[in-house]
Amino acid sequence: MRDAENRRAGYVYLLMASFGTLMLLLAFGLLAGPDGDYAFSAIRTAEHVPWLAGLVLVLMLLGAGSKAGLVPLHVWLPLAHPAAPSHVSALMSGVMTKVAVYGFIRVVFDLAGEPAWWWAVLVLILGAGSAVLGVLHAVLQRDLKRLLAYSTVENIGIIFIGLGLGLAFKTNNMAGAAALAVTASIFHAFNHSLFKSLLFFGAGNVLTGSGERDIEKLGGLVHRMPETAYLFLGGCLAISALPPLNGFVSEWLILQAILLSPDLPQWALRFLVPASGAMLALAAALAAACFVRAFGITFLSRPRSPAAETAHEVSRWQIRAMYSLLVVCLIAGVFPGPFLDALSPVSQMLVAGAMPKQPILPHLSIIPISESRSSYSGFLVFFFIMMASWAAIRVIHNFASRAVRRAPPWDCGFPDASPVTQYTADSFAQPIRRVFGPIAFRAKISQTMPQPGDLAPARLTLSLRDLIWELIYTPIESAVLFAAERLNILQFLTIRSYLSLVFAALVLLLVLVATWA
Amino acid sequence: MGLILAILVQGIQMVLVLALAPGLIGFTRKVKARLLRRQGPSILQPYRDLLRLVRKEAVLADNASWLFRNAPYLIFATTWVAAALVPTFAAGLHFSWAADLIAITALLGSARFFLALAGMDIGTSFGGIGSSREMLFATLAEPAMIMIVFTVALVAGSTQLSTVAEFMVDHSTLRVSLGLALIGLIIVALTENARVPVDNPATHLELTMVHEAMILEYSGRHLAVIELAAALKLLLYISLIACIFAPWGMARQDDGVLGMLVGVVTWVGKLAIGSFLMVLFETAIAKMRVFRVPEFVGGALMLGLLGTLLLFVSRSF
Amino acid sequence: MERFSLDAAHLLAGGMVLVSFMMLYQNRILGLLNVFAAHAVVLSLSVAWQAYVQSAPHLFVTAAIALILKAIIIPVALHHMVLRLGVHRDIETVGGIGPTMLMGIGLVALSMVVMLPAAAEADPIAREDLALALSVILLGLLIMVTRQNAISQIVGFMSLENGLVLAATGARGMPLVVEISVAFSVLVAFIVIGVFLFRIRERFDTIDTQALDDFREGRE
Amino acid sequence: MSTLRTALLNAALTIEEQKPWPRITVDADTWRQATLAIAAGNATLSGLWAEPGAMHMAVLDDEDGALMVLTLATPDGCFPSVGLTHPPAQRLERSIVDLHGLIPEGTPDDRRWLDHDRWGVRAPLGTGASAPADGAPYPFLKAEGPPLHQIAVGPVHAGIIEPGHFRFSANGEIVVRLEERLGYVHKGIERLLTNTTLDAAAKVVARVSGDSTVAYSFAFARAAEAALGVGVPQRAIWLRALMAELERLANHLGDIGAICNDAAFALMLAHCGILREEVLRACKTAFGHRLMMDRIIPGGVISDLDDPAPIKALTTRIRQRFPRFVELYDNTASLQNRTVSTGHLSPELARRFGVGGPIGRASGRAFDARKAPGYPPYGDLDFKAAKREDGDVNARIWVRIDEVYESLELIEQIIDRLPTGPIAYPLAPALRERRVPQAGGLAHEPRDSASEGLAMIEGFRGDVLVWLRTDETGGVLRGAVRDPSVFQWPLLEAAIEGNIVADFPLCNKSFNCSYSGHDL
Repeated sequence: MRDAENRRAGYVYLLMASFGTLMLLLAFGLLAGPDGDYAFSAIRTAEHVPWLAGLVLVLMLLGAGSKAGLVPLHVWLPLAHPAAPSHVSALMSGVMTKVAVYGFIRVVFDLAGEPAWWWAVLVLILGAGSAVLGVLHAVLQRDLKRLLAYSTVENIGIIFIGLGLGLAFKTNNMAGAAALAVTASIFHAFNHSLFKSLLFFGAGNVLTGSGERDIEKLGGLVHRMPETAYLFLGGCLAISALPPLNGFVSEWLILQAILLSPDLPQWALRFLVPASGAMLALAAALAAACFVRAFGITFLSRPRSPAAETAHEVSRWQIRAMYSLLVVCLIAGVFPGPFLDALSPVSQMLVAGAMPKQPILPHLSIIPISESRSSYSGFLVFFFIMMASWAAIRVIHNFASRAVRRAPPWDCGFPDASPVTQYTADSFAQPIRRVFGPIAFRAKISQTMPQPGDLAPARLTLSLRDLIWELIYTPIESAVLFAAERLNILQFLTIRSYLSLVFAALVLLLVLVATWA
Repeated sequence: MGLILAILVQGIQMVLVLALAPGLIGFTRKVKARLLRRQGPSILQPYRDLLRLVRKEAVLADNASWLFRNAPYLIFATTWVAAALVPTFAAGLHFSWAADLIAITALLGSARFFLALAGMDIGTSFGGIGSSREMLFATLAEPAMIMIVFTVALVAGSTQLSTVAEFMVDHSTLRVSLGLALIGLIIVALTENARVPVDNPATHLELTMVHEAMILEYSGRHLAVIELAAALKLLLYISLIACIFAPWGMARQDDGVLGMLVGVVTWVGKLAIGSFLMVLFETAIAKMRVFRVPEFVGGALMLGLLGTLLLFVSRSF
Repeated sequence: MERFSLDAAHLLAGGMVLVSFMMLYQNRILGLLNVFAAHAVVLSLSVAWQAYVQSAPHLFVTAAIALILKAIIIPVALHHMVLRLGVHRDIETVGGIGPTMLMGIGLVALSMVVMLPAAAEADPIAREDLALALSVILLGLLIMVTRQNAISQIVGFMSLENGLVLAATGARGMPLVVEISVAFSVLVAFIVIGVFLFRIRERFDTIDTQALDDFREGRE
Repeated sequence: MSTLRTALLNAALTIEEQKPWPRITVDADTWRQATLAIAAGNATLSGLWAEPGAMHMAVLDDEDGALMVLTLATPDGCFPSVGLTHPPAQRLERSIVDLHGLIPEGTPDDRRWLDHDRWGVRAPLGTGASAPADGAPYPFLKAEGPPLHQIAVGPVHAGIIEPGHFRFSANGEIVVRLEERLGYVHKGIERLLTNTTLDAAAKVVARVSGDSTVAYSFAFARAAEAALGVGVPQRAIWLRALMAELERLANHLGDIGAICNDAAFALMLAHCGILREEVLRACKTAFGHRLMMDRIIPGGVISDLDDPAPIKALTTRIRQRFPRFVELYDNTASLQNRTVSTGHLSPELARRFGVGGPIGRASGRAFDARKAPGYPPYGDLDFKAAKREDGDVNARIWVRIDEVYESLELIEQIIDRLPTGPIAYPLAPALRERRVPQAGGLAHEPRDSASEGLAMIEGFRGDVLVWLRTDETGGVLRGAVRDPSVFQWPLLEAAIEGNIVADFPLCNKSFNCSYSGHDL
């Protein structure tokens, strides 16, 4: 069963990877132009025809987008990432997708010349779509690692929203704003690599400790794997963009960049940018719901299967590796200033601008544009939360009762210990499925409820359809099948016919080369 | 000297919001009771309830984890910090630069995150119901809030509440977008505080609860801390609406004691008016069906988006 | 003062757009009627404000007509009619409310894009008012399109007409005569449709309950 | 007389003396045929109870509302299951298994019902063998589909209501199945009605379900009067109807407010609560007890209405104020949004379960015990039973609203036409002399054998059924009561279909079934 799944994952991955590589090769081919010099410096200085540069952008979106997991080219990612061992998954989701992002930034910001404003439109739409669709899929997943993979799609979407903003500002010569957007985007890429790795390690621990990655069969792991639970919770907080962790800082910076966009002259961007801001906020809120569900079902409540009941904590070294990631997440969230400063040469190179130098004082705040507009001090927020909870605990414990009594849960006077009386992951996601599902998945349910006195089991059937798969990939698949069937005839030709085919192809190519020059 | 004074004023604000929050709840209950032709409990009753709860022993379910025990304090702390960062009687307090309106929203998001997890810790269905509904509503309420923040920030040129409040006092303007944002913010506030069309703070019906369902297994001091956090949240939202849309009478950082006192009095007055209007609205409306709420909150999101769009558009002329 | 009068006019016009959205959101006829009354109240306020700002006393008459006819008489009459027909217990939107509201947002954005550049030379008080009025008109059309119930369609039509009045008053100098005739034409239309309604009563009686089921909760 | 009743009478082994409707003993085949006829919808099951060695089944003729009781001897402790073909009988049969140990042959559901394994005995009215009191887990019915969770609600609820357990199988908010588990307030009514005095039995029956105490006392009094063959003075008959309508008025007012309150519309509860309180105070003034408990006794009533002015003032006040609240209900769009189309109960199910009261009348079943079978003085009164077809929460509220108006109408008619005279005939001497007092004079009718009586009264929830067997001294040998809730509870499980978890309290409150009356 799992083998078949893995085979399919490998097949889809192979196809998408070769498709992406093809697109990237074509993009570089176009960039290199007729001179054929592939050195970055040569490409950078070359004059690019606008439509050709546009074509490069489209090819890069297809190529790098498919490697990074941009909707609708993401289909391989939730299949392939969970299939790998967890530390490899961490590498794939956390780091490899960022290589694609790097490639995209390098080509589109650096090499492809002056961007046109419609580039930003394209990137923003794809980014916002990926962010929302990715997290909507993530909310519905039962497989912990696939959930994380879909969440990668979401975060790639957020990164591309930032990049789209950067392009929009760059094309209108708003260097400061462009610097803010690009810095935020890259910072988010960095943050994502941290907490996504942390979460994949956590998922790996769960898999090692219980042998189960279907969250419907987990539960109560907080008692058996306390340290993993602690670390996974940290990752969940970071990825849900909650202060004082790092995920919040980068998303906050992107929102600040969006606030600068009324100055953009293009109408389409003026409408699109706030809309993508709304999408970003929606994705962040859905991510919080997704990770409440992921953590709550996996680690809290009572065990839903024997596997979860007998789970055990993993070795100390695995835990220590995760601690280091969590600490970096916290540092990047509490003291983001130095990180942003470190990124200023990058933004200088990409968009010829930089964010203001982040001051150490007052309060270690970060300031995207100017202090009067907005500022955020991760340190102060962290410090205040710690002080306030410490004060609350001190006051309560000194002046109030410290007595604790353990008792069965209240639960309306009918504490039924069986695991079915707690929420399932599917149940938790049902309201979200119900509200967003009709648009995103064409969710349909049908129900048979026996009449009173009829002891037959009641039945609920649910059908979800992946619209992207159905609308894009299924037609391609059938077209390919159709073509393959036709081409099948070629297998049974004579040698002479083969030779003539090859010859014809050769002549066609030569003609093409001749016209190109 | 100036720094110490600034920190002192900030400290007064923190203590003041904490001290007034239960009174605000008591006031809303009293008003509601009077509107329903009942006498109602004393305004001081929430204080007595809190005192009673902290004195009691806490009963913990057998399988409660460390998260269940610690979550109340984290919920309280994040809510308190958020409430302390909203300008109440004075704008431009020393630490108000620590977080802007987006960060305050996110801080409340952290509190919600822990509350939802705490609801799931024991593993009863009611906790799950509450958490799942709360997160559903939040998926629309948070973006709605962000769009409202956008609208306000585009008018005032800042996401810092102090700057916004000062801008609103100096350039009191009637703007269509601000009107839309106000309605949107009221919807968000009703949702976030589990008030009537969305949730019913006075209900005893477990199956319809949202906020109460999550805290059904809490007792004693833990419950007291969570109740206090809920009261703080209500105070925060009314103060927020007052600070953005009716900032008059608010003291400035360099005002003297008298100015501060005037600020406090007007702030308390605003709280009373705000909560009275809220209760009046609550009395006239029934609770919505659960799946009508996303449309209601989605309406707030659209109002925020519309406000932002109007501003983006009108900038061009 | 100039700035304030401009702002107040915009706020009132924007208020009408807001109330139009509230109409889109309603799924009960009685609720819709109440919101329509509010729509007319905002309209009459807006017209009265224009009358004050433009020092055009005849507009006060228009405001009064809007208030008495559209905010009081028509809603009350429709209210009675609805109760007599007994159709007020039906839920009655065609599409989902979410998509309809999204469509509404799109229409407002569209009217902004169309009107603001087109009326760039017009005086500022008229310019944005025109854009908002067009929004109200489009939203009224949307209400008419998305409702199946005849009464809701009437309300949609009248809210559309409110948008026309808003546009006319903002544009300075629509003669009173025209408005009175507009108001009376609406009244006539209202009477005609009222008669028509009683005739199609049978149609309401045969509304398929299956159609209601689709809006019940718990269905996906 | 319908063909079914004629056929049954022809097939009867013996016809027993039971007033006012006959009781026939039948063999197993006739019993089965009757069951099939009920399942086919030719008649309605109205009650099912047991005594040592026999089963009784009350059948209601849909045509004229006449009742008939079928008795089947059960020498070997078995009887052909009624629930096998007619599901409404299942819970009654399960109660009989738990209490008497009689086995329904072929029953589809053999789980215990009243017996929660806490008594320490099995079949306390039968063998009474000892059993462990360990509260064994109860196997709930299954639901299949994507990962479902169960919500265990009750038996202890946060509100001030009676105990009952509800088990939802749900996928998020979608209810896939609802199952009730009741029996938490089992009181042993059947044993309490065995070999006791008439007074004690009257007290017990009046307390079966406290909010319908008038209806129960009324039904008990009529059953006892039928069994003993005693008459009632005219004034008492009219006073009984007055009390019954006051009780209906108070409860419906309370229900209308409470249903709205479950949609968090507390304003309605506040208004209706005040009206209900005024009704109760008027009852206290008029009859000396807020709920009029134990005011009706076999032979008459015990408290006379000295001054009708407070009741008249009450109806005037309610007539003034109630329409405003109805308008408030009808005009509040947010409230209508909650009640309309919620908790739909199909007329077909309502008919099959023979459900009475506002629930049946809101789903198109016009049955009203005051009309048919009917009992005095309602034949002389002018009223019409409310009826709606929608079957949703809104329809149930409207039926109650209509019945409030009807009750006001009835109360006014009764007050206007209240005859004068004694309010009760003393029972004991009549029995001793074996003479039956009649309204017109004394009829001498010697009685020397134990006799039975059956009565059906329309309470505010629906038809209450009481059956009694007395000895010649007026002592109660056996008794059985059946609350309207018995047939209403199972339908709540069906009404939830297509609704979400959060709408259940509203559905439940609109049914407002009695736990106490059901658990007996």
